[in-house]
Amino acid sequence: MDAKKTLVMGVIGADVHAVGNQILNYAFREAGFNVINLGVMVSQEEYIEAAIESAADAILVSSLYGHGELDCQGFRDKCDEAGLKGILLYVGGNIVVGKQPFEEVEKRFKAMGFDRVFGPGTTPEEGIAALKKDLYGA
Amino acid sequence: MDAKKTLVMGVIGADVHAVGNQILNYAFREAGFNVINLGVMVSQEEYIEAAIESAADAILVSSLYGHGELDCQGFRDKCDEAGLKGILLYVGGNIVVGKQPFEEVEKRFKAMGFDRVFGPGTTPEEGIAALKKDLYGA
Amino acid sequence: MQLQNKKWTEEAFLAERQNVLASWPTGKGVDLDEAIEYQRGIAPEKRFQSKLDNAVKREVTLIQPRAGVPLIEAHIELLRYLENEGEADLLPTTIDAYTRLNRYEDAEHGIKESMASGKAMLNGFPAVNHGVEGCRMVTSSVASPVQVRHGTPDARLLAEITLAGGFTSFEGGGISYNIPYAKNVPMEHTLLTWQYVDRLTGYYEEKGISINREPFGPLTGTLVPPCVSNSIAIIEALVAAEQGVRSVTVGYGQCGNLVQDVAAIRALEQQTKEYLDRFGYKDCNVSTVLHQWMGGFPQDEAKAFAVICWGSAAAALAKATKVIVKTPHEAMGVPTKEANAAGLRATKQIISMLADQKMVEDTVLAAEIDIIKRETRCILEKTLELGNGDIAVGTVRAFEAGVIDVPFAPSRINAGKIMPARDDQGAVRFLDTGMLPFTEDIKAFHREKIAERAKNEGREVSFQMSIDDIYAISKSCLVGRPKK
Amino acid sequence: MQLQNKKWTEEAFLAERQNVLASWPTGKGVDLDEAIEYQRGIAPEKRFQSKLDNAVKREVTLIQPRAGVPLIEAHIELLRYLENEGEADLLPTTIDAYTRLNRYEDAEHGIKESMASGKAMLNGFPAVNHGVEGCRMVTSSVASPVQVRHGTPDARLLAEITLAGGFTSFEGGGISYNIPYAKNVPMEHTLLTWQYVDRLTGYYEEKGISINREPFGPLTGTLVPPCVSNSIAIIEALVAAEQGVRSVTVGYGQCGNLVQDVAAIRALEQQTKEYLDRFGYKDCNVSTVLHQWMGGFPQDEAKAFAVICWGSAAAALAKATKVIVKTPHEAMGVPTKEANAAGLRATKQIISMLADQKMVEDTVLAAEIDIIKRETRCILEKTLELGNGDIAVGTVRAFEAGVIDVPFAPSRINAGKIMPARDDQGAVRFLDTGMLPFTEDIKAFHREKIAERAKNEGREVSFQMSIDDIYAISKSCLVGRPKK
Ligand code: B12
Ligand code: B12
Repeated sequence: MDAKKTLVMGVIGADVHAVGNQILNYAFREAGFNVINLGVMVSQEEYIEAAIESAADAILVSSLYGHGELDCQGFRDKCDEAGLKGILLYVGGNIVVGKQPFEEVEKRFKAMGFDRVFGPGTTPEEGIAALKKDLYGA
Repeated sequence: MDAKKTLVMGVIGADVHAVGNQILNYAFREAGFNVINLGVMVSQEEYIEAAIESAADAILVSSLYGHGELDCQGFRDKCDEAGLKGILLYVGGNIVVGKQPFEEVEKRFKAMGFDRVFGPGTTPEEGIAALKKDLYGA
Repeated sequence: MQLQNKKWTEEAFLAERQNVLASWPTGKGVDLDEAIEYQRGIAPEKRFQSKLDNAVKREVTLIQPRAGVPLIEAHIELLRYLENEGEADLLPTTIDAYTRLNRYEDAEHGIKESMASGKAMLNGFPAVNHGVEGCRMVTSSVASPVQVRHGTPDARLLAEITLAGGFTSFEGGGISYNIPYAKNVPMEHTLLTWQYVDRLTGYYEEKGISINREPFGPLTGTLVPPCVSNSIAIIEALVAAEQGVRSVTVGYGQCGNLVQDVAAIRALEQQTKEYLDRFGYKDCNVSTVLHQWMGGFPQDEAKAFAVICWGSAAAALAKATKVIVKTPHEAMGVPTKEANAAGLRATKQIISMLADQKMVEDTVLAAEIDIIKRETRCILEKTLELGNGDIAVGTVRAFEAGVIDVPFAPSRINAGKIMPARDDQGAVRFLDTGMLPFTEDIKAFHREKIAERAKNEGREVSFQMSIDDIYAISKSCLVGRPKK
Repeated sequence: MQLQNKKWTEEAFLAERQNVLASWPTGKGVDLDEAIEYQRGIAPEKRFQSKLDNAVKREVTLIQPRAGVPLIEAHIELLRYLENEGEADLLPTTIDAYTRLNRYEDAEHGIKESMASGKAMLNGFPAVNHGVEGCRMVTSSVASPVQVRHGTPDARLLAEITLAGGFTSFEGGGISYNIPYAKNVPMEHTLLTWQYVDRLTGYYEEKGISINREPFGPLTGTLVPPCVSNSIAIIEALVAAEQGVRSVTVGYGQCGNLVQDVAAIRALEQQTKEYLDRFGYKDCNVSTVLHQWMGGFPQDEAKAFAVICWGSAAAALAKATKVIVKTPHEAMGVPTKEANAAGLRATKQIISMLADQKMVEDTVLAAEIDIIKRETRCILEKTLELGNGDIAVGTVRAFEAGVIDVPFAPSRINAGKIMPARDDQGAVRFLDTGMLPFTEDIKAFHREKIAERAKNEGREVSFQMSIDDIYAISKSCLVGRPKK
């Protein structure tokens, strides 16, 4: 593996679900990543600022409370505008309102510019495996 | 109300479900009927014999174990042949295999010549009310 | 043959075998020596006895569904589904109602009709008709041990074929597969046919093949007081052990009051061992099974899940070795495989969440265990007395005398003099103890319990209470209270 | 205003009201005298307080869902469905996430979008925007009492509008709607805003209108040890009572070990009364609520039903006054009304079947009640000490000092030094007691409990245990055991 990669992570919008965030933070560190964890209630701007400041390799957005689809709109464009063109963008959690077929949800979020979309019940290991693949090609 | 009406009842075929039968027996007696209860594992012939012997006003068939549709086939014809033309014929219980829409089941059993069809969870009171209507017009 | 509780001689057994195997063509397919070698090839993790013994040791509760369809392929598919999607630990093969009555011609017709129509025309798997090879296809196609579950007064041929067919457990007994499942079969007859089944099992055991036997605990499934079902389970265990059975799972159908249910399982386990010991069957392995509520279910599936879960909780807290699982379709009809698996998964969740929890024998639980044991002892000792020390002979006389009596049974040889009803906490007590040989203090205990309820409900003690209790769970309650 | 635990003068309260009502146009719609007369017209059976008091007296457990959609008609339809098809005894109105943050503009936008699209674009009912009349349409359209449920640090305007709108209970408190629901709101601030809510409630009470108040028991819903949530509930009860509240429902989120859950509810009830008495609030009515498991749920609906049922059983056996119900969709997203009603019906079935059963305080349960009470006393006494006898002031300092500490909270004003983990029976204990002011024997108790588990699992005591426990229930277990 190459040098330590840097991740910016947090829970977007007015969302206060903190448990998954704290566990992911711990798991990503344990897995050898450099993690900037912004905690809960993070705005798009805060992610982007932190990513620029830390020269991050990826932004990991969590949304649990149901407003994820609203909160994530335009995120990729904002990244592009801020000079983060092509930065790896993940989103995960209970990202829509209600129980919906995951395939459709995934499609919508991919169309919004997210590289990977993770549904309810995703384990930290799955996230780590994807990051290793996308960041180290492993 | 007129004179005591006579009912022949029992559980048809190879069926041993005895609980509902015992309760219906008790309830019909309490409601003032003259009841000939044949118990469980009753053949079509046994119902008919008992009905002729007692000059019954109605035959009440129970089936719980799932083979009701097979066991009831040709019952009305047998009644007709035995000289019980027009005798009131009820069937009730879990009369088919599996969970099926009641409307369809009812249609099939009515086509088989049953005057009334009662689904799972029928209370004795419902049976009694129907009998009073059909036998006393009340 | 004259009934007595004595191990059949090998000659008597082998002579009888010829008649049994001749009763239907597939009987010819059974070669006992070959069958024993076949069974010897079945790995321990696919055997009931070893999986149960292991569960007893680890104090965990295994889960098992009921399921059976007429055709072999469909049945294999069903069992695999329940194992994979239902997370079942133990598998069943429920036998159809014709086979239970030895009506193999009708079963054959049902198989043909099912093939022709592509629909299940029998309510179970006709194992006799499918023969040894058909059974082996089933038992060898799944990863878990498979048991025969039925309700057959004369199950001799069924046992011959299924044990040769690789099943490693066989449910039933001379009492428990007669009284709830037959109208007019003499008790001597079923005790003899089941001695045959036990002797066959014992024969395998002698050759080093342990086959599990399971008396059917719930009987009529409807307000059966624990002492009644426990007494019958213990008798069937004793009779089986005499014929050489060494792995017995005694069963109980959940009544619904947690303390009583846990007490019933504990009392059952303790007294089964006590009686087996007393009669010298010291090397018999005992495990227990709790059946989730066996009476009328609510029609609503969410409510049915609740009944299922409450049964699971009772099993887990009692540390029953296994639990037999109902489905959300129970009140409606034979379940789809999806409904069956859903019942299993709900059960698994409860069992796992409660795996490390246990009810401690504090005063209340201890008192309940005590009363069940005392009642059971009254019944068993009187039965032994009636048989002059022979429990099999005593059983025949006990039924004649109403000393053993099962509520709401279809059988005419059952006295039908007792009447159960719930007390104010929902435990099943006696409204009428009939001819049960109880001591005066036990009778008084029940009178007081029922009177207490009647008082709280502001009504007289009457049969209406029992009726209300029969409907209660399907109407969301445990105790059938009068309408306000 | 300077924070202290002292009833606000009427002048101070009325002065503050002007600012509150001016913060959004619908505030003008509140006329306190008219509102009191309106509330006086609400029949007792539609009032939380009387329905709860009655349930306390009869020792029954009422059931209540969570539910809220943005538009008035749809919300009424939803509540009626839950009342009729779900058999709910008490109704909720869950408030959307924008309103919780006083972002009424965003809520307005959400209402418009919902109208335009015909879909729910907010995750709850924006009661402030709908105003007094909108609320009255809701509360007058259903047969059951309706409560406001939210998670709002500053709920002053929400309280004004909803109480005038005919709601008869209001959830939340200065601690319980701050620490789990906010990132950076000072404790002084929320204690003050919630004193306002309590003072408003007390004002109604003075006029003879009893409004029920309910501290939010489960906090972060994730392995919260009973002493932590009980301490917070008791503080919020004391603070509310000082402002004149006379009907308090203290709450607790199920942990999963039956003995601990029953003990927690009993301890909570007893100590709330004890502390209220001690500080002279002798006429305050106390009831209890158990929340079905508030942490991560299994995705499978059958398994989710099992979690729901186990929570219902705990509530029933603890004789909690009410139980807040989850749905089979919990792990996936906001439930459909059908899923919500299914959770309610399963709950009702369990509650009814267990209505007449109760856990007796035998030795094991008594010991668990005792440990919870001793822990809670440590926290409360230290908090009082820090505030020189003033519980409100003490609370601010207790959070600074980590004397009160909530696990996994998003709030930065929470110390976050404690770490919970389950013991070998699944009870929630402390892996790390942080700065909690426990006596040495209590600390030793927890060390031993965790060590016992570690030993049985053959691993070192570590944070990994807590992580495994967080996932355990969603993976079917209670204790997160290491993989074999
Ligand atoms: C208790 C029970 C048993 C007991 C019966 C004991 C006994 N001998 O009585 C035991 C355990 C022995 C048993 C065995 C079997 N059972 Co069973 N049993 C039940 C159960 C749980 C309750 C039945 C009951 O007593 N209900 C209470 C009484 C009061 O209600 P009831 O019987 O429904 O009768 C009332 C109404 O139906 C109505 N009614 C009935 N007949 C009539 C007629 C008229 C004219 C009217 C007006 C009304 C009416 O009024 C009655 C009084 O209110 C039901 C499922 C359920 N309902 O929850 C399954 C059920 C009936 N059994 C079933 C089956 C398949 C069997 C078995 C074949 C297989 C097995 N599981 O082992 C064997 C059958 C053996 C045989 N040859 O018959 C199936 C039937 C499937 C189907 N129809 O699709 C059911 C539905 C369970 C299921 N979902 O699989 N069973
Ligand atoms: C605990 C909980 C709460 C607690 C949160 C405490 C806290 N501050 O943390 C409390 C009670 C306060 C709460 C409040 C609310 N909640 Co809540 N809550 C839950 C619950 C039960 C568990 C969440 C949890 O901690 N899970 C455990 C952790 C470990 O898992 P996780 O959060 O899912 O995170 C994992 C994965 O999702 C994944 N993941 C997450 N993000 C990402 C990102 C990437 C890149 C990757 C790879 C993976 C990944 O990895 C994480 C670790 O494994 C869920 C339902 C559930 N899951 O069972 C509802 C749930 C999330 N809540 C919900 C809602 C609606 C709310 C409220 C709006 C309303 C309410 N019920 O009061 C408020 C929200 C307030 C707000 N402004 O945010 C809904 C969301 C609905 C939807 N999406 O359709 C849910 C799904 C419940 C439901 N079915 O209604 N909640």
